[in-house]
Amino acid sequence: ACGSDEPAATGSPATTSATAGGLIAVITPSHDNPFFKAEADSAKVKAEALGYETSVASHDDDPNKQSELIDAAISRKAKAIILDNAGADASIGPIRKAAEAGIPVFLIDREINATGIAKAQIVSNNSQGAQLVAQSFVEAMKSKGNYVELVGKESDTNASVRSKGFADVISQYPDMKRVTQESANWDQQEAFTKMETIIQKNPDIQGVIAGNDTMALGAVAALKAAGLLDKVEVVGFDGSPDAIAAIKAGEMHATALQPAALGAESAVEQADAFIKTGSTSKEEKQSIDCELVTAENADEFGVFARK
Amino acid sequence: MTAPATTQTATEAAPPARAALRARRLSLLNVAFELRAFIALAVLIVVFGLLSDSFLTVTNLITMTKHVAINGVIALGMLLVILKGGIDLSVGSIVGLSGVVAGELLQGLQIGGVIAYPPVWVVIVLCVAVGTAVGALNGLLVTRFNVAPFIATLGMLYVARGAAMLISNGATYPNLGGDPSLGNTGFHLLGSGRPLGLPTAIWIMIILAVAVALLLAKAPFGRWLYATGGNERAAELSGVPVRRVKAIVYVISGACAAIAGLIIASELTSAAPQAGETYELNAIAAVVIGGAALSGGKGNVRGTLVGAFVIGFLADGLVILGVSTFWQMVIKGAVIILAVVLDQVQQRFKRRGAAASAVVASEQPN
Amino acid sequence: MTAPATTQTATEAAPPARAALRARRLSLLNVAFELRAFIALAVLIVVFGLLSDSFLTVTNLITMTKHVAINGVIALGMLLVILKGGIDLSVGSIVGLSGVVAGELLQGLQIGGVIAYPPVWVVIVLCVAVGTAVGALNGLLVTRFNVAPFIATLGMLYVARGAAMLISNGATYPNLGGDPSLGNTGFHLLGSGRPLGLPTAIWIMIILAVAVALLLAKAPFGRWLYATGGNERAAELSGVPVRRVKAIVYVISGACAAIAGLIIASELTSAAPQAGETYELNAIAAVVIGGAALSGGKGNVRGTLVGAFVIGFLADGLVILGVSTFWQMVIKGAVIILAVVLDQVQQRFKRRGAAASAVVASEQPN
Amino acid sequence: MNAHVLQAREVTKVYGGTHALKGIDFGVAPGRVTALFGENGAGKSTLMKILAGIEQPTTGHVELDGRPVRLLSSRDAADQGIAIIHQELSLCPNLSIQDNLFLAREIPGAFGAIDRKAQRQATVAVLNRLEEDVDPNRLVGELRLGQQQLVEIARTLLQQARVLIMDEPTSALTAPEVEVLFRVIRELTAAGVAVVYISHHLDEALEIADDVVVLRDGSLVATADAAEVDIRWIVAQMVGRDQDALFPSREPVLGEELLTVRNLMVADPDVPGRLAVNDLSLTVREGEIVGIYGLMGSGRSELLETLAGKITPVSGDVLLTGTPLGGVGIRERIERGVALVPEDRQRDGLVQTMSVGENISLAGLSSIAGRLFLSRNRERAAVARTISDVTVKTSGPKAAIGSLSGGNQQKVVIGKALLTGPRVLLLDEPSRGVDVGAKADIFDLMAAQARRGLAVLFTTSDAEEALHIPDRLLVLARGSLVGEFRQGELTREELMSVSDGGAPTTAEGPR
Ligand SMILES: Nc1ncnc2c1ncn2[C@@H]1O[C@H](COP(=O)(O)OP(=O)(O)OP(=O)(O)O)[C@@H](O)[C@H]1O
Ligand SMILES: Nc1ncnc2c1ncn2[C@@H]1O[C@H](COP(=O)(O)OP(=O)(O)OP(=O)(O)O)[C@@H](O)[C@H]1O
Ligand SMILES: O[C@@H]1[C@H](O)[C@H](O)CO[C@H]1O
Ligand SMILES: [Mg+2]
Ligand SMILES: [Mg+2]
Repeated sequence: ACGSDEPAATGSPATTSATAGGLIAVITPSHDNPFFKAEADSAKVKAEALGYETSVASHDDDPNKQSELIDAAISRKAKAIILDNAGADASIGPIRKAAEAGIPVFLIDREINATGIAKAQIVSNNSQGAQLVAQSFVEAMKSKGNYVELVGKESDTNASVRSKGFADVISQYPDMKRVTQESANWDQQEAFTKMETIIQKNPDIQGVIAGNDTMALGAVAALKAAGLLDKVEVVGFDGSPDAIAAIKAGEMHATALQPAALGAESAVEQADAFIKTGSTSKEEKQSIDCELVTAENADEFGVFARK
Repeated sequence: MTAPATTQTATEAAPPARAALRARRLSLLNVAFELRAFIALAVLIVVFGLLSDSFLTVTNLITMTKHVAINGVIALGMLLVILKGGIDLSVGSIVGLSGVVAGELLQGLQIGGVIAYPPVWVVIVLCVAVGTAVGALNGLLVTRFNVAPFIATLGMLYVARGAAMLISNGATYPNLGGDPSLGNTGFHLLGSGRPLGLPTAIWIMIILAVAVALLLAKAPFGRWLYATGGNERAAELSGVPVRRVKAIVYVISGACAAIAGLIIASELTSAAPQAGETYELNAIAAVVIGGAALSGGKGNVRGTLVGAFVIGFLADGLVILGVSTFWQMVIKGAVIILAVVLDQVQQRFKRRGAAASAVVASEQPN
Repeated sequence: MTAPATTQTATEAAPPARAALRARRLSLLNVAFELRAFIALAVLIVVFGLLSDSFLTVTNLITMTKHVAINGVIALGMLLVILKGGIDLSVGSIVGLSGVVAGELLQGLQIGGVIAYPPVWVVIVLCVAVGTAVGALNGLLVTRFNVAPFIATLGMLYVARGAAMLISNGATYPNLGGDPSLGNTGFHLLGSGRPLGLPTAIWIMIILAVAVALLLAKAPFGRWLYATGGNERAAELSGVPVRRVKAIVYVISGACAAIAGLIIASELTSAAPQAGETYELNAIAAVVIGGAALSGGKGNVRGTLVGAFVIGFLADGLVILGVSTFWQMVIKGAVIILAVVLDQVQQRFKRRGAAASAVVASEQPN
Repeated sequence: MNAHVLQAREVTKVYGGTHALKGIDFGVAPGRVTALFGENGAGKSTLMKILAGIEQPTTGHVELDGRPVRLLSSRDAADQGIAIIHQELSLCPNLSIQDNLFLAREIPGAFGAIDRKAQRQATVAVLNRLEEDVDPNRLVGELRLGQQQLVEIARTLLQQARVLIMDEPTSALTAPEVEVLFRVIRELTAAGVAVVYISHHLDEALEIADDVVVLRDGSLVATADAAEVDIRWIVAQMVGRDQDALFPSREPVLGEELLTVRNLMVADPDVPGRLAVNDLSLTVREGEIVGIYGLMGSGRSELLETLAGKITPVSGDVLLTGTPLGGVGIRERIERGVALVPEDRQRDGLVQTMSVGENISLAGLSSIAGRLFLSRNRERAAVARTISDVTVKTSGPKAAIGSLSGGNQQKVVIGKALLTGPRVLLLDEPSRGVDVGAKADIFDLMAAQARRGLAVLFTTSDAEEALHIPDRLLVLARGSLVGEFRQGELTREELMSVSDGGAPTTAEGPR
């Protein structure tokens, strides 16, 4: 899904095309999660198509680094900032700072705990997506059995929203038993190691539900190594190409695809509209529904979007 | 310093021999290298200034300096530890811990049945006290229990970070703005206030830098510290309270890190327990680029600040130029190494220069 | 070692005086402390075993040992560097870089117009070569340019990580399983193969441990290394090729880290450029808990492995018990510090014991 | 003798298993110089450290003005008016002269800052008193060894102590500098200060002494009035037997020329702009023992380290049996048969973290190794043979090196060199820090090796040794050869004047 031969999203200097539209800064978490890479790539392509210069950077989930990147965007008099933020609370201050400097900020993927500061918060309907996945998970497990939940980073509201969405559905089935809940910080290696240890204590599990696909894939690797994958249903969230491949291979049961590309493109379009007209003509909070991906429909999806 | 002097006498005494010329040229080179950190900074400023219009604006310079301030404040504490021949890996965790403590206090303290809201100055004092306490623990481990500084502060890196996570339960404290009705507003000023037009963070760095510079240059403590780092046994035999000196530097380092943590929390008006991860490396790099030796006894405030500026301006400048974060990392690593390699090369030149002038001198009739 | 001997003679010669008793008790204590890392491990195993049924099962022990293997392999390389009195901060980045290189190669190499798919063994060799190359660069900086190991490898920490990011463009390589039609399958076996019932990773650790142990105990190189770490000047004057020894340990350390990177990538059949962040700290902690001195010349393979087991079992055991990640951090930090404090306390006892027995000896009629 | 200001009572000191002091009573009287004599390791420094608060006695106590005091640190002692010049220099090389002089005794000025002006004046004054004209702001690390020693002396003078302990204050001083020091000491005693003076230059110590005290093996064996004793008596007390056996006579059988040095120039590694060895040429033959005598800092160590390949000379040639060794490293020189026993065994000779056996075999590993691995058996045999050859007293090859006495440690270093099978044996001050018995062993060893056909080149700071041990003596001053004598050609007095003499032949920087 990647390689140095592709047009380098972050690897190339911003001044790829000296264009009159001005600068749009795209700031996301680290690209080791293909989800963020897809966001950044889509935003960049869209912005350049609309005649903007772009700069793509990653804050690695460090709020202070995010703040410095926003400062740099202010210094460069960016026209707009497209941001997948580093924390629902920790990002409010820096976003306000940009707003005060007259730079509109368009949030994607993750919300912040404040309104009226960002011009838009375009977020997947995490609750809806979580319920979709959970429903499919319950069906695959025939409404009974032991399962493990892997939760994302505490500082990201998506983690708790999804966890709640899972619980809302699963709690209706009394025979579904959550044996343990561990945080793996959205991280594949951490999910792998933790999963390996968890199955030592709980070998008798039939399902793993993970807050995102990288963690789900970590769990798959661990289960595979332990020879348990046949008996365990794994579901994730994001709809990353790797997860879809795993679904096709029968290693994962389902995931909820977040239309990351769509969200990012939409954010750029709204930024463009705002720059030109002073308004996005949309609500600040916008949610995009997720789509359930299973073996049946897996072929219909590409990189965080329907084909 | 003897080398240039010798060269002079030699060249005065007789028509310059080839070797003498070489020696003189080398001593000129020395001067250039002596200023390597400054030169690196100057080069950075010129290059970035030429490549980007937005780099050399007053507001950008102020913004970048504000970014530098956080690392600068930590590096000032680190400088003292390094002068002593130690190292403090726990500063990054203290940054996080201090912010979290501020967050917890501003949220209100449950005492008995009521919730008390300490005023901001109390919060600040308590946060610095927490940093001081962690530093004191480091100092205790190093001086009383003879634990190598690397290990003591590595352990504390985990303990303090874990403590920050436990206090906040892993979550970020939002809205540190306070509430006028509770009388605890004003915390954000540390980050976004601008007395006399300069951000508070910069003032804090300036004040701390002056304080540390005075401490080092004027106060007996400064002599004791250099002595301890230069030759601990000799210092001890001279009556320097070596243990106290060693403990104090960790305490100051902890306090500086706590202040940096407060600045960050205030700028973001929120406090994340993860804040400050790997900041220890930046601080160490600043001190070393600024000419200090990890073996102790060598280094100063001026160099450390320049080092912090080099690292900060490099990072911000590369962002402004749109250089990818990945190249930024490579370049940062290369700059750290290069700065020290230059130092070594300079010293080699110096030695060679000296040898050359020695031969010259012996060639002169007495 | 003289102390116990003296005590014996003393107690043989005359009815044990009070001081003699004390001396003997102290020397018993020594033995206990000598084994502190083992004891720590034993305590961990007993405590976790009592608290959880699933801890002391064969499969769990194997799983945990597999987790230990990654840190263990890195720690073996780190041991050599630390024996020399150096430190290698770049290993975590080499882990990431090695995985990324594997990912890139397994994806196929664009050569001219065609894409070549090197077989897995070539991939492995090339990845280890990359780790070796980074290690060689570290060695070069330390030996030729006289850069302090901390700084050289700190710089390389950034450079290697940046390089990993640049190669992968920040992204993760998925599906390292290879393709039978391309003849490059089998990479996953490194992570999930189980020759003779034990995971490959454990075999790799065992083989490397035996190799390093042999190197240290039987080969001239081992002596040279201990000598260089114990007293570099004396080693040099004894004809030890000090520079070569110093360079080689970084090379080995780089290779070990690259192997660890391969194991991780193979286990996940995917390679992230961030893999291995902060692993250097775990490796250093393992070596130090295992009784090595950061000043060099002291340490061994057995201790290092026990140190790696302590850290790994601690982490996994706490997960099994369901202890929060935050407490895990605090406990880990505390264990690191405690292990070294125990060492110091032991040495103090030893000294006191020796003094006590000497006084006893002098009280005996000759 | 009740007039003692400072007195040790029944003091014992135990280090690990070593008894450094065994129940010593020792006092110093105001206005008098007490010279303390004793062999290396007799316990002189240990006793002084206890009087100066640096070490605490294992048993016994210290009295000041007749009252017991507990001196827990050098600061405590300093507060009580006790100052000490340490045997090993204890200065901070990264600080200036002024900062070193006032370290931990800074003169306070306004706002808690140091009063630099006052310190500077005092520094200039005390340096003038010692007739040393250097800039107070120069870094101590840039000073000549002798100047550093003067800084140490100056520091104690500034303390205006009632008791001044000088543990080998003159080891790096030139004769004129010693005279200045003696003048200052007399001024101090005239003002009522009690002085303890320790020096291995017995005549010098006797010259300044009022009282004489001799330690042997941790015990106080004699006290006397300086006017009533001579050097012979002192030596007899120190050694506990007559000294004649120390210098065996020998009949050298000389063979071909093994080592040749031509016009060697070596830069001083510590002091930029100075030559440590200046245009030096020499030869050593098979079976010959050549000695090099010179004052501290005359460049002997640099010469030997250059021969061993550690230092690269600026110019000149070193030849082994006519083959130039230029560009040949330490390792290969050892293989070709050049072995060095360095001057400072702690710093350059021994690896403290290794056992006795591992230290002995370290330089000769290549002869012990098989194709891949060391042969344990061969190593054990070689080590055992060496231990008995050089008569190391140890509990076994596994013993920790730190458990050996200084003399035995020195024998380990010599054994290490011999195990490499050398043809040329270089020994830098092999008798330094070694007691009389071990000294005799070492000289016997050198003679035995020479009889086997080795070329032996050694350095010494001891005039008696210089006059008696070598077949041929070279005298070095400031890096240049100032004299060459066959055994018996020279008296002690002549030797002194030769080694002091000669104008400086190198530029030593601005002074
Ligand atoms: N810190 C120490 N640890 C162990 N042993 C010690 C220590 N200091 C001194 N010794 C031992 O104590 C004994 C007395 O040493 P001391 O330094 O007092 O001798 P000295 O008379 O000053 O000799 P020198 O003439 O060489 O200076 C020696 O055997 C020495 O090895
Ligand atoms: N600690 C030091 N600081 C400055 N210079 C030093 C120091 N030690 C030695 N030197 C310099 O090294 C030069 C040569 O010293 P070297 O040790 O070779 O002399 P040496 O004749 O072997 O004397 P010794 O071995 O008795 O000290 C001296 O001129 C001196 O200036
Ligand atoms: O929504 C995103 C994705 O799920 C990602 O996998 C982790 O971070 C979340 O914020
Ligand atoms: Mg002594
Ligand atoms: Mg010498």
